[in-house]
Amino acid sequence: MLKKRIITLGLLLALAAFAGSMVGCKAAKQAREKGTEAAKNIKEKVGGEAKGEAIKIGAIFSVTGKASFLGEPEKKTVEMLEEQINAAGGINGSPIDVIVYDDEGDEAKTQELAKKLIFEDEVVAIIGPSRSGNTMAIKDFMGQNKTVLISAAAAEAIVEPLNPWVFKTPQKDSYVARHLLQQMQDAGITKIAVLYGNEAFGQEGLKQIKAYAADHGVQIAAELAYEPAATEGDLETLLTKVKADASLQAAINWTILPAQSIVPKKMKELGIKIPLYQSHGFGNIKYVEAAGDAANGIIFAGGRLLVAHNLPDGDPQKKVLVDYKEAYESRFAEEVSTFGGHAYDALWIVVNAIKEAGTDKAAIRDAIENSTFIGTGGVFKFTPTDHNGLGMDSLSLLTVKNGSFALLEQ
Amino acid sequence: MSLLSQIIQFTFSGLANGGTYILVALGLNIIYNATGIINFAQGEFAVFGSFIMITLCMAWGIPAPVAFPITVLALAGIGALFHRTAIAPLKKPSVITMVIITIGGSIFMRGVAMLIWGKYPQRLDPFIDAPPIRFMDAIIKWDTLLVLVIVALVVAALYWFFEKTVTGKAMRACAENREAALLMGINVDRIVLLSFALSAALGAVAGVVYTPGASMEYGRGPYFGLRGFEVAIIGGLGNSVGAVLAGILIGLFETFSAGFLSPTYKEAITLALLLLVLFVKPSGILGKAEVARLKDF
Amino acid sequence: MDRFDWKPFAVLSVLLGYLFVFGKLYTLMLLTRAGMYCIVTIGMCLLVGYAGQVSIGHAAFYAIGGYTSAILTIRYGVPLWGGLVCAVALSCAVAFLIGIPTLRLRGHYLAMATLGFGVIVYSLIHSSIEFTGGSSGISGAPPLTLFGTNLAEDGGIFYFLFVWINVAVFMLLAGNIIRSRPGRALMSIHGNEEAANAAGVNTSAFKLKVFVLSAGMAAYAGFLYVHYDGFIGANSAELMLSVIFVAMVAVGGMANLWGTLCATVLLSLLPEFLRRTQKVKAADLPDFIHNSLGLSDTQIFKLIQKFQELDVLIYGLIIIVFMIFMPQGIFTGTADMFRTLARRVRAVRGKRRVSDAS
Amino acid sequence: MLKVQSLSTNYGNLRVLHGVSLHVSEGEAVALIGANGAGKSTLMKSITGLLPPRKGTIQLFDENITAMAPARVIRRGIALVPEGRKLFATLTVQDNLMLGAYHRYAADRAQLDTDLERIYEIFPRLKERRAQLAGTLSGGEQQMVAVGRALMARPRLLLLDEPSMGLAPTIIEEIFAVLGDLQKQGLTLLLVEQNVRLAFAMARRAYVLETGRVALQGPVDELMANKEVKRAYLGKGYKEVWE
Repeated sequence: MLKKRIITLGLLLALAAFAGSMVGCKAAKQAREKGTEAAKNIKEKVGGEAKGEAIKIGAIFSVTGKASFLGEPEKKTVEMLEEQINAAGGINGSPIDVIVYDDEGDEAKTQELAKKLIFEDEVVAIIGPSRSGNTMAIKDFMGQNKTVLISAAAAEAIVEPLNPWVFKTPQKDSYVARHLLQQMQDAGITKIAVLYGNEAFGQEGLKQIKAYAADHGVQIAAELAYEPAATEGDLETLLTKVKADASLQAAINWTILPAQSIVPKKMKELGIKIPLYQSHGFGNIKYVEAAGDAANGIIFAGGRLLVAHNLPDGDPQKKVLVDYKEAYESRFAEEVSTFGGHAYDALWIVVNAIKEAGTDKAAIRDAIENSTFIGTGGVFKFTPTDHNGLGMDSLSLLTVKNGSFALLEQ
Repeated sequence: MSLLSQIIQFTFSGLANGGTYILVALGLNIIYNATGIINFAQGEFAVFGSFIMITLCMAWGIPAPVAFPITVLALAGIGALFHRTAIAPLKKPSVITMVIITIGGSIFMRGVAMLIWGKYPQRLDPFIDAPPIRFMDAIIKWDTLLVLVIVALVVAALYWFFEKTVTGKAMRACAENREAALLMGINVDRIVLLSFALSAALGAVAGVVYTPGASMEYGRGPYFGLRGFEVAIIGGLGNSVGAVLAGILIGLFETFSAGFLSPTYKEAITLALLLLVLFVKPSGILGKAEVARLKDF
Repeated sequence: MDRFDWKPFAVLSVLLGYLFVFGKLYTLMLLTRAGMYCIVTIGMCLLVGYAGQVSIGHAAFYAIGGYTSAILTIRYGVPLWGGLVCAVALSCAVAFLIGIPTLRLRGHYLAMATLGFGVIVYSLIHSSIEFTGGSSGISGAPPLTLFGTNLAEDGGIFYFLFVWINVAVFMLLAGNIIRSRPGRALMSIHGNEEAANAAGVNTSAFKLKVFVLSAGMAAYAGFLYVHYDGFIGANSAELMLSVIFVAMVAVGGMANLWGTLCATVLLSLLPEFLRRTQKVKAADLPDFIHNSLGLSDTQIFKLIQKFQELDVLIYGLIIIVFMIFMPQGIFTGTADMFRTLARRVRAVRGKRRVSDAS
Repeated sequence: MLKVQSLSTNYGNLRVLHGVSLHVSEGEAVALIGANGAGKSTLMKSITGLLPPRKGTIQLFDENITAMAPARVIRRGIALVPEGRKLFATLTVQDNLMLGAYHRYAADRAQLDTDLERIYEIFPRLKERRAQLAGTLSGGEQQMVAVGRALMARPRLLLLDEPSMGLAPTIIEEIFAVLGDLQKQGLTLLLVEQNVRLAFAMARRAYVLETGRVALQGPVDELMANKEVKRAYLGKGYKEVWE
């Protein structure tokens, strides 16, 4: 009897606790809102002049995990920029504090980190993530919580359909696809094989190539996917299929995986003579090094950062590109990659917007939507309907000559 | 390129992959035979082997024939260390505990590999730098042939070890019945240590034969591990001859299904084969029914 | 063991109430995710801890639940509760079909089979681009609404409450299952299958039931997940997540529901704790470090970078350390540790007394 | 030969043996009887080093072998036929027997084949089954392998833990006949048996173990006459069955 009564009492207590907490919550929430309002008031009164109070900007990159070759240069770039900006007096006198988190390439982690940045660190805007999949995981969330996100990932889906709060700095996949297809058309190539990594980047790339191939009179004879963990043998198998079809005139390999280096090597080994095109994912000299001789002659479309010194002096981007490249390379003793450039652009766009509009989130968003910026990825011209702001001309056709990047001579 | 030369090409790719899988599976078998443990960190041994070889050959410029034994010895040491630090301290491990702890070990080793060798893939020059053999339209690398020879030698050596030497038999006895093995005067602890060292050394061989002309990155371990499990189980856990057959089978099945069916669903198809074997004949393709009954499935 | 123990529930309620009122929003968000994992691991605890059946593939059921509901609600306009029913039903059906042959296996073979199943599901989700969105996942799932309130709004404080009430309900349910006659049979499976069979208990039917139940719970958690942030990606089916689920049960002490609950919360918060160590920057270091080490800024930066990547390593280490030093789980383990400590202190004191006397 | 003095052993946190003392002289056959859980098997494990004792000493001749590792104990000439036989089920009969001589394999290799032949002479049935997997044998044959395996160690003292358990009477007879012969040839035996009739038929002296303590000891004839022993271990219908 006593036992039963105790149980009932316990359950009742639990219920009461829940009910009480419900009520308490509302009160707490109100208090919280009041608190933030008060803080806001103080901020407004003091204005941007409050020296010493850092402006917090969040950053999420895949510093470790499968996509770490994206996140690592991004993180380094951002930390380098932070120091540079603060050394030059910050934004209107306030230093910036860039809080960089590592999502390890994992979507669930990205979600947690976005929450942490918005609710715990109370940042004014977020740059990153490095990967398209991770960006998609927080796209809706950023809109719901009305905070600007400037992604460093390439997929078209990030800005189409448009989310008013989400921007991206890398050139659109479709531009890359169209550049490559145009070059093929010029070279008289009509039948190709598409190899792609079976991850977000490769899957999106395939989509774009398929969408524009017909416009350029190119027929896709084979779609060949490989897993992120693909071995040499797996790729050899795929390329054997390429080799088996004598009517193929070229192959596109679209991925950010190490396969970018293995595919050219295997093609050389197997004696496949058709030209190889790769995506903008190839914009890291380490892939060229890993591919050795076989990398020479690969055609790909990419930002001009990789060939900064070879640009004509009249090029509007040249100064930005050379400065960034030299600063990065002297500091980290490694060659610059386009990925770091995407983060460079993202951070500067946010910083410029804050300079202009202050730290109000909506004001930052509006400022970005009406800004132009000469960055590493090209000349950005944002509008309320174009959240990428780059045109086809932001990309150049590049190739590899004697183990280093060069502009493709048409 | 004719169908026949495609088949030849696929066969050699498949055999080269299969050779690596066999070595990983044999490593798994050795530890299983000595302790009844499935080592989920086996794939990491291959990764470590490969990276150490790369460092020795590429960074320090040591010739491959010298670097190879050094790598194998180094991994034997790492295997022994792994046993001493992660496995030996356990007093009465259950299967679940062992599964989890070796998984923990593999995560740990992955972290260490990332810390030491970084995140970018690294490459190793081919062992035999000669023009490949052209046979019909197929290209056969000398390294592929070398892999096959090494695998054959290793398998023969292991067969001899477990069937003909008393140490090999003692190792099997330890897995069967630890207490009885102790009563025979077998130093079970030392035998188990030996099995981990041997197994890690085999993992090193797997990693080394996989890498030339290819590349290695720190996250490859689970891939090796998974393929190793498939081969070990399809061949019958603990059965070396079975592992060899299953390795060849899986290697070929994998390339042919990628080549002629769908490369996208290759992973799913190969694993479905594993499940089928587990459900229908858990003792493996070569497992004798009577042996199966004596083991705990 | 046999009687209903209300005390932990009371502690839980008070704790939740306190957090709900005074907890920081971000903490609540983290705990919401942890609560979802708890729902998975409670089911896993019944399966692994009490029925003694290892599964390294439960993330698959979690993902099946999430994807089913996401696809149905987004593409076909199915109402939320319809998504829920289909998600759980599909997951249970898959578990039933896969469970019949799988649960005949034991030990490592069972581990392998479930692992294989998990990787197959991952690879299917990952490669069926048209159907599941491939690597980009599916976004835009409608948020969970209850009595006309959007639970995910305002950072999701009500979602936190809802998830944790669910956790409490599942704890009650699991507790009842353990105390019931079938539950005692369940434990006998872990102990001695032959004996249980001899006593007229149909062990394989029980194992299957528990397997299906745990799969259903995982699917339910997946459902809660997808309607929280509106997104699900292939990573939710990844091997690593399955491994983490098993690790949570193991760290909790296998057959210990409350231990599992604690371990789940701790392990899901672990990356967060590790992240706190990440904010070190080269410039923050005092000058004497620069001087005494004789390193350039760049070199120091590189060094720090290395150490910030330690968290993978630490996660592995924690699992190993727990398994070695606290194989009985976090609860019993800590208690034992204190007991040993107390004994040692007493022994030392005793010795001192002896030496004092002499 | 073997002298055990006030031995206490724990099983986990549970104390199973409470100060057991016994001795075995060279060439003797001594029986150890007692109910289930009395600590007989624990005592065997303590002597062979599988379960190191907490207190007390074990002496073999003049050497202290307390808590010595099993591998060293067997080198000093003590072999155990464990309870439940504990064969290496997936190894062949011959491999099982050979492993019995593991500790002297390196030193004594030339001698091993002769020893093996001797075992096959003692148990001719094993010779027929030498290539068969040990786990596939019948219970009786397995017990023969277990005894043969222990003999391959060339022990001076053979410990037997429940050798008759679960075997058919004819097989028991066969095995005990062999043990009797061995004892006559000078092998010292310490025999744990539930089947007290068998044990008393073989041994000259016996110890009765009760809840971890030696309750009774003495020559077999004396114990046979003891009412307690009769009631507890020989059963009610003892007289009728035996005589």
